[in-house]
Amino acid sequence: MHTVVIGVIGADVHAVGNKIIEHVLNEHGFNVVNIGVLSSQEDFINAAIETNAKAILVSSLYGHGEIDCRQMKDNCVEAGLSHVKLYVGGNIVVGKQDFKEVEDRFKKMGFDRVYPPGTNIEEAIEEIKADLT
Amino acid sequence: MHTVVIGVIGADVHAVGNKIIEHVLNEHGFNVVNIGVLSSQEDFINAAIETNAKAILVSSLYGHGEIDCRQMKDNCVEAGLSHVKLYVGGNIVVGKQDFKEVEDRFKKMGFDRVYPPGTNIEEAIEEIKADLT
Amino acid sequence: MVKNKKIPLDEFLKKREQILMHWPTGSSELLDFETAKAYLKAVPDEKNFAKVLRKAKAEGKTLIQPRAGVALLDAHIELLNFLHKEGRADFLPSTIDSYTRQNRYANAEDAIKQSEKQKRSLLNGFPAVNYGVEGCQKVFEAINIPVQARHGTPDARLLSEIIHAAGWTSNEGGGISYNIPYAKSISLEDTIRYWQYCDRLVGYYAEAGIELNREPFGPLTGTLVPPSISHTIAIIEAILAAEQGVKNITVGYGQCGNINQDIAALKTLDSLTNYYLKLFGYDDVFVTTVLHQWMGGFPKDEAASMALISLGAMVATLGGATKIITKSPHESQGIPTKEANAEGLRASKIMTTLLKEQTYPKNDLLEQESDLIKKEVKTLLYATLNIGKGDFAEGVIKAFEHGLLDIPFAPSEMNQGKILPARDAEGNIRILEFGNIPFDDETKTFHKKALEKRAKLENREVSFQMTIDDIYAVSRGDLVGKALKQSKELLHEN
Amino acid sequence: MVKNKKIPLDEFLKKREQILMHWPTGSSELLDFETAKAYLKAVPDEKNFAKVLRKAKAEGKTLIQPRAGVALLDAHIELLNFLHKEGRADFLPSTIDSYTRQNRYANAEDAIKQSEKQKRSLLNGFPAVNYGVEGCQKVFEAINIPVQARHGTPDARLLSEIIHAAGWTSNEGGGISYNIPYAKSISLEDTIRYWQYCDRLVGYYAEAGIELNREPFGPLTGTLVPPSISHTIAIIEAILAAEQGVKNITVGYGQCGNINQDIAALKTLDSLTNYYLKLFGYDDVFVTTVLHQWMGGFPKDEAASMALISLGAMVATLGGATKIITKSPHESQGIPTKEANAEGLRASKIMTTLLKEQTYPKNDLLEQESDLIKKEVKTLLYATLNIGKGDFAEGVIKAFEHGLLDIPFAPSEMNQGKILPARDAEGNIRILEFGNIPFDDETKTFHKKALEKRAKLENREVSFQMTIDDIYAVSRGDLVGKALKQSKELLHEN
Ligand code: B12
Ligand code: B12
Repeated sequence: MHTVVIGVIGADVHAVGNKIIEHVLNEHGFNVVNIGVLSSQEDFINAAIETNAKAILVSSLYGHGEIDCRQMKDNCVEAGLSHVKLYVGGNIVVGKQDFKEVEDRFKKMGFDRVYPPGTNIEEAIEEIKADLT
Repeated sequence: MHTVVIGVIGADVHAVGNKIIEHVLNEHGFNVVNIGVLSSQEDFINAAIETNAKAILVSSLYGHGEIDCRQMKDNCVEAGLSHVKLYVGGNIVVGKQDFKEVEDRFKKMGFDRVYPPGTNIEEAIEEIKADLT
Repeated sequence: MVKNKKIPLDEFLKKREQILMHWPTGSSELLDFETAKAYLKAVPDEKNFAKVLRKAKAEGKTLIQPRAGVALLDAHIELLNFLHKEGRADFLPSTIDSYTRQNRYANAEDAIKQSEKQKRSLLNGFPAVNYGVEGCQKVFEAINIPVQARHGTPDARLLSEIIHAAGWTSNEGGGISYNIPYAKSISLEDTIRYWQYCDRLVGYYAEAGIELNREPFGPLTGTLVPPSISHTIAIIEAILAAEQGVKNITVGYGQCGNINQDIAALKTLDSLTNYYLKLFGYDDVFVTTVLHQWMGGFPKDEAASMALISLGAMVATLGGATKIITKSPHESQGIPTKEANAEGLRASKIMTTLLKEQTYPKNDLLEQESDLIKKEVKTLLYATLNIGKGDFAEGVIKAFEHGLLDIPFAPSEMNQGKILPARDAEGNIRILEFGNIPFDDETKTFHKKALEKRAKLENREVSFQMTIDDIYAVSRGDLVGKALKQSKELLHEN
Repeated sequence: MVKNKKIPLDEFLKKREQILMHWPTGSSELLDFETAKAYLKAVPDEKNFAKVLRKAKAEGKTLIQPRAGVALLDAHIELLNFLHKEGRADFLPSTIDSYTRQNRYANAEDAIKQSEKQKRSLLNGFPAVNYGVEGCQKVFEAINIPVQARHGTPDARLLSEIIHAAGWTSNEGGGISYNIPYAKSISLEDTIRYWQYCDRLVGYYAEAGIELNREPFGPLTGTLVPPSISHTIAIIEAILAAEQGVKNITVGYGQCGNINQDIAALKTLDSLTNYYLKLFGYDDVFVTTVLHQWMGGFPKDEAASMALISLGAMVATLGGATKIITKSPHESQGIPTKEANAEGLRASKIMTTLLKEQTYPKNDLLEQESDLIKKEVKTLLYATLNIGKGDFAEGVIKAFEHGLLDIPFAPSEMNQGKILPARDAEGNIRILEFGNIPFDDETKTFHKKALEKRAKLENREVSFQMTIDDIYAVSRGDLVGKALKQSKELLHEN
């Protein structure tokens, strides 16, 4: 049973997707640590350390994702979490942008996978499962 | 009182605009000769000769206007109507095209004024009145 | 004079020989009836218009179909597939060009050549007769859903022969609806005969166990046509078709804009067509309805057009139509690009799926409007039957002659054109001038009062100017036309 | 504990001094009350939100307003003018960015700088506090119609001071509606106090003869919120505002998708708010309603989004809303471009003008739904009042604590989150799990039966999976969520 940390980063309060992700991950047999909305990078990192998580799933819906996620990979590495997979999804930038470019930007920032708006969480879970085993 | 010939050219049966143009031109004191829908270039020219008209207002709605209006100016000149003003309006080409280009094409074909889709006939009449006096 | 009587087989077959000689493509071997029947029998259910309609009606679904057609075969196929895949169309059309509609096949040939040269369509539709059965079969085989010919052809006999033999399982049109709005000086006697032939052809295939769909053109001139008028024409055309052996008929109606009137119209169109078909002895005809999204002048603005399209899809779904003929955001400008066409389709599609569980609630206004339509249709049908001495074919011709039937703004000289419609205060289409429409005094008073109420509200007279304002209204964003002065202000405001 | 009692003037003024010190822009001379009052008194009627609303309601009009806000001042002004001119907006917003909403003005400052450097907005809204009264007055002076602050700020005291002094004549929010959906761990006691302050500020201006509009945020989480729940919150916030002296209130509601339920909701929202305001002694409050177009997840497809937007505008108009908050075809993707935003506006505008003469007819279904809403609201209001021992402020806090009030899918820890909504067979929002919502047995049975009817139709159990399917449904083109397996098929089909 994989432990994963989920939450919504920054000043973001979009709670619906987060609650559904928790539910669906549970159904798929994950051990889900949900730190909820309005979570800082620190909150994610601390939770991952405490629970010995294999992956962090960052949600960002409100458009400030690009700012809120700056340095996150570095901070993870610094905290000894270089082995922890880092995912991000939601509406992670401001406005409708070409997703290929957005993906590139976030991959350069160190995210392992980047999910576009309206991602079907069931499909993402298949990829995440594959990554973790 | 100016006499003008109006009608809808080619295999075109759009009758509504034609009826309204007739009504509004009448209200503005024109002597209107309406040859109706499904009219050939010949029909227009004959009507203009017979009634000694000052202008011909060609409507084309259905998209074949470009084909139907070929040589119309030449045919007018040949029939001794070089002094008669030639107007065209409606949806005169197939599809949504840049109107500037369409206007150019029809002006090159010898039309004095070219009107875009949905022209307010009241406004056009002001211009036509000015042309004729 | 033409009668509403099934054409005897031998007469039909004799006529057929002549028809097929109208243009060289008529001599194709694929038009041999045995070959054609074999081809049609092999059409799978999901590509048979009649069968897909039956299934949809049983499931209570509202399906969508665009208008589309271009001059060149490959481009036409590409267009249709695009509308299926990117537009989520359930049915495909092949809209026929205006030369073919006037049987000017030589003009069409010329335009095909020109289009090939210029690599763009100079025709406003697909010239099916020129491409013949071979070309039309290519279209049929290249797509995966049913295809229908949509046109406006007074004499569509050769066209109908060609498209059916090519596996196109539906044909739009009728002796009245493809004459009065689409022609100037062709007699109704002629066009009724022509369309009896087209229907007989479908009846012929029906006898061979092949079910094809026929669709009278409901919206007529698309310009403020009162529902009872278009319903009456639709019902008469359904009866004429049924007499020739047609078993699967889709009657149509053009969105008027008042939600209540539109829903009343769609529901009564279904019930009345079924009722009168049975009443006049046609027991085994399967009836569906189609809503045409707003058929009058569209707003120039594409976003506004999308809203109008959505409103049409809404009333279609709530009114229980089995099919919608969609418009595109390019409507006011010209034949749409395939992308714009697909936008209209997708907006319509989601409206039908979002609302599929909902119904328009029973209420007094709906009942009142339905009763009015029923009463008016009855009056018009019986007036037609009476003047035809019991025969609908003869009746229609005389009824138009005497103005008992009269369609607003039609180009045809067979039509008196004395009727003038206008909207009432709520936007329902009412009648301002009746001409010789034989409504009783009570009905006329109802229309009159409704228009007077509006006039009073707007502080003006009931007059033709109201009709003109109403014709322009939707393209300016209103349903009930504002008096010209006001609209001018409005135009500047925008 | 906080009470629903008007803040005494001296207390308010003392508090004010502290508030203005929260950020340097609070010390602007323009925040001097005499200066601000003079500025507000000079606002012409057509730029005063409260007055334009009064006029629209009197004329039975439905007006439109977008969401919009960017980081940089000039770009923000350009955006607003574009939406007025190209979108035909009747009201303009300034949507505030999420840092400002959390009072993180330093973060906002940082993001403004970054945005200036990168020449694009890195903020999801306009950071009004950072720009101060001076900047906000520039916005006000550059546009010709009323402007409102729209946000989601639990503590909007400084923001409210700044925007009103700048001539912005309306402010969205409330102690409940800007807490439960927008915060995690701020107490209701705090936010109610904060918003009493904001309302008191409006009351203060009212005493000086300046009418400002206040708008509780109706849709809450925007996710399957049953109308009676959002109505109750709206009415309580209206009462709390009225107590502080607010005289012009717009209560809101988020489109649910079932036309009948939406119209019942809009009509009862108006009647109930008026009724309870008067009942509790607030006699001279002018009430209008606002419909928020679909607040849940949007379809990815822009054409489909336009249809959904149009449907929202339709129910708003038929439901008699005075205002619509519009969405754009980019909704599912991100903050819209100004062009996309204007498209949503123009589609909405034409729907309001096309339908302005029409009414949704009286009928049994509408009455049934209205009665249900009225009964439920009454239950919730009195439960709140009872547990608050006659005081709504205290009552709300305790009601949330005990789950008598409960909002689905809210992030706040003050909310029990035990309630679970789901749609019935016709797409009405019903309740699957009541938590501690104090409905009587009859009401609970009604909800239960409605959901069981759906479950039976779909051949499955009533369960949380239904709720999940319903949350996804609209973005997939349905209103009533299909069981996951089926939806997957659907997805592939597209
Ligand atoms: C109603 C209508 C019909 C009705 C017509 C009924 C009738 N017999 O009159 C029906 C349903 C029968 C019909 C049929 C067809 N139609 Co039609 N129709 C329309 C529609 C929706 C409105 C036209 C209308 O009546 N407008 C109201 C009147 C008052 O405005 P108007 O005609 O534009 O005229 C005004 C101005 O343009 C101007 N004006 C016009 N002419 C002139 C000339 C001068 C000199 C001046 C100054 C001004 C001027 O003044 C007029 C009065 O204000 C338009 C699209 C639209 N505009 O929204 C399509 C449209 C014209 N139709 C079109 C087509 C293609 C057809 C068909 C081929 C069918 C099809 N594709 O299915 C057939 C053609 C049949 C034929 N042989 O002609 C296309 C033309 C495409 C193009 N040009 O690229 C259009 C643009 C729709 C589209 N986007 O595809 N149609
Ligand atoms: C509902 C909603 C709200 C509600 C939220 C209620 C709540 N507390 O939860 C309310 C009304 C309060 C709200 C507020 C705001 N919102 Co909002 N909101 C939405 C909306 C309409 C739906 C979101 C939703 O619930 N979807 C349903 C859930 C199930 O889907 P989801 O959230 O997308 O999550 C799924 C997937 O994305 C994926 N996923 C998500 N994260 C991750 C992570 C990983 C690793 C993976 C694999 C998958 C994954 O799985 C999830 C489950 O299926 C969206 C637009 C849309 N999508 O249509 C805008 C939207 C997200 N909001 C937006 C904005 C800007 C705001 C506001 C700033 C307000 C404003 N402009 O007026 C505030 C922000 C407040 C704050 N501080 O956060 C923008 C963001 C813009 C951008 N990124 O460019 C959006 C996109 C709307 C828009 N186009 O402008 N909002």
